[in-house]
Amino acid sequence: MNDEDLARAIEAVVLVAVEPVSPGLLAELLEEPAERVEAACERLAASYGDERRGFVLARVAGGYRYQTHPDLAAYVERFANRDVSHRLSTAALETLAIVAYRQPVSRAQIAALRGVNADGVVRLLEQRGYIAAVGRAAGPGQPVLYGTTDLFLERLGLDSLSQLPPVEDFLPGADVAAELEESLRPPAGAGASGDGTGD
Amino acid sequence: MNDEDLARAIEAVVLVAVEPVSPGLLAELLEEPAERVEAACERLAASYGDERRGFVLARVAGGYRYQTHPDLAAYVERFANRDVSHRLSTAALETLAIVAYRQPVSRAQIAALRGVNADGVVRLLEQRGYIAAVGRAAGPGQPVLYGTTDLFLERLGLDSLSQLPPVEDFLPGADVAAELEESLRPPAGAGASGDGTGD
Amino acid sequence: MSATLDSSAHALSGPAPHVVTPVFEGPIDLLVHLVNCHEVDIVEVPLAPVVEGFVEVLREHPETVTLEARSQFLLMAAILLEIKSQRLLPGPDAVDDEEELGGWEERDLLISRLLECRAYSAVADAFVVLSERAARSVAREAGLDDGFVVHAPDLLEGVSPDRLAQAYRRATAERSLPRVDLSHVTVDTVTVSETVRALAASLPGRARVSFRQLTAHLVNRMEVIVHFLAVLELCKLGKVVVAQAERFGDLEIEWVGEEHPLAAALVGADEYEG
Repeated sequence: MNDEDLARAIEAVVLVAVEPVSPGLLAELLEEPAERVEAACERLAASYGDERRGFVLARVAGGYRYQTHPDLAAYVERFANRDVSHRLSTAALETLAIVAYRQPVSRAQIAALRGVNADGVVRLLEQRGYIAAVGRAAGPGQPVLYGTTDLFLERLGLDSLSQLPPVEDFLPGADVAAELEESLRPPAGAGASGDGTGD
Repeated sequence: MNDEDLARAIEAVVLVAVEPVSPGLLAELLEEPAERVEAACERLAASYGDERRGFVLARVAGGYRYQTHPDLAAYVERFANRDVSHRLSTAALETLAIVAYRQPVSRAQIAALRGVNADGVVRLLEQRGYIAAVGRAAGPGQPVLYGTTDLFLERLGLDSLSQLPPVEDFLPGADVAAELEESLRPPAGAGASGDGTGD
Repeated sequence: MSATLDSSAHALSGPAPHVVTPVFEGPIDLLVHLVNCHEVDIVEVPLAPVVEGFVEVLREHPETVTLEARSQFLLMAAILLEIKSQRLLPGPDAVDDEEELGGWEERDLLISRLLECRAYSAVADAFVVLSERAARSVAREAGLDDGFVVHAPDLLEGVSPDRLAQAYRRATAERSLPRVDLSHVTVDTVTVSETVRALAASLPGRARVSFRQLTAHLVNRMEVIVHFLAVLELCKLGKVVVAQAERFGDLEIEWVGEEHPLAAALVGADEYEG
């Protein structure tokens, strides 16, 4: 692999990584000596500095990762706080309630229950520390499962989840949305077509 | 803000975003006109291309986000060990196509078009987050109407629905239309063959 | 079907395909209009060049042709096909316009549906290609750097456990969907499956009824077509027998299914051949 290809591959892998990527892991992936990889990372980091990029390739906890340049912190903070409001929206509260009562629960399950995509709300609740990923579901896609956090309990003044007020859980399973929809329809044949031919 | 600062700020914000950042949001955060922001994004994207970066600034689902360069997929896949098992069935894909081009559309309309009950497939697509309920039709029964989601656009790598391939590219040719016409003619009309559908 | 069968649907929002045939040269919507007014004899118009012109214009002006216009194109091609096949059928020469329209609409629906289905099935393949290509480019998901605090006030302030329980009941009990303005979209207000169910509830125990009687109260054409398809479906399921004394004559419909309308109503209603 030539230097350019090596640098590109490092950029790609580090970009998608959530945790810092160690030179050792990069070396293994790219089948190159760790020293060469590390040198390439350092060159990349230096070039981002020279080019005055908005991001840096930082060496953190024994690995490399992309971070925002410190002098752009104000914008990043503004972005992170962009939807700060003083109260949870109805949608967010309902989503939190679903997570609280049905945990562990996936985003798709929340979306199915609420009838709308819940990703943004889930992320908001996660960023605020009220819910957290608690595992992954088995099966295709292995979706992340969410549960509530200690902070959530604390803010609600509860010692444990068992203190949540009981609710009648009349909607079992993952087919909730479909069932609900069905139940909201007029009974079959009861003039649903509005044709009034019968009777 | 000069061009360089604008580009740096965009780089920083898009780097920390977990979903595509619209030019509108960037404009708001950076207090610059959306047109200027968009132009800066396009310049950035082009420069990454010129510099043969391992990542791209992609325009997807109405916003910008960092993605790995497609030709580095092999390394990224090895690293991320991504699950490719969630491929959709032909039935699901065809249903997705119908929803994409006919949205908002009800399950009954999908079923009528596909000629088979579509409930299971619609539920699957909804659970995967590719389609979502977008409202209800007026009239009896008030069936739920479905549309595609941003996730659908993201998975197809499209910026907006207008980038869907034109459906006419997939229209059957004249021969098929003539064939259909032929096949739908009742046998009783055999006397009227030689009608000159061709030539 | 999203396009209505009203003449208003024939007005195109994009460039109309230009068709050249021995007896007619001009936009396809004009051709449909003229055929409908009997100004041009459809029998004299070869359909292959019409369809070719149709597809060609769509290919040449993909950027200016809206999705709506495309479905209208489909519809018009189907209409022409259907009118022609109707005209070619042996039958009484003097068929009044009303009945002729009634005759081709049902099959128009079928043909346009078939054309559409084939297109969507090909689109599905294209989706696979697109998504495979897109999957080669992986998005960053790392999110916010460590050290950035979201300076949010406590959003749970004032939220009691009881309020949370209420929110849960609300979220699970009434699934309120946002209403969208659909005035720009033609939506089947009555679906075939609903109509099948309604007919399965109302027809048993009733004497033979004519299609005309059955649909006399209906105001819009689409509803009549939906009823026709529902009758066809019940016929296919063996629940009704349909008799027609003469071509273009009224349909006589008789329930021959079991006398348990609910059981019939449970029959999947959308399984007629596509």
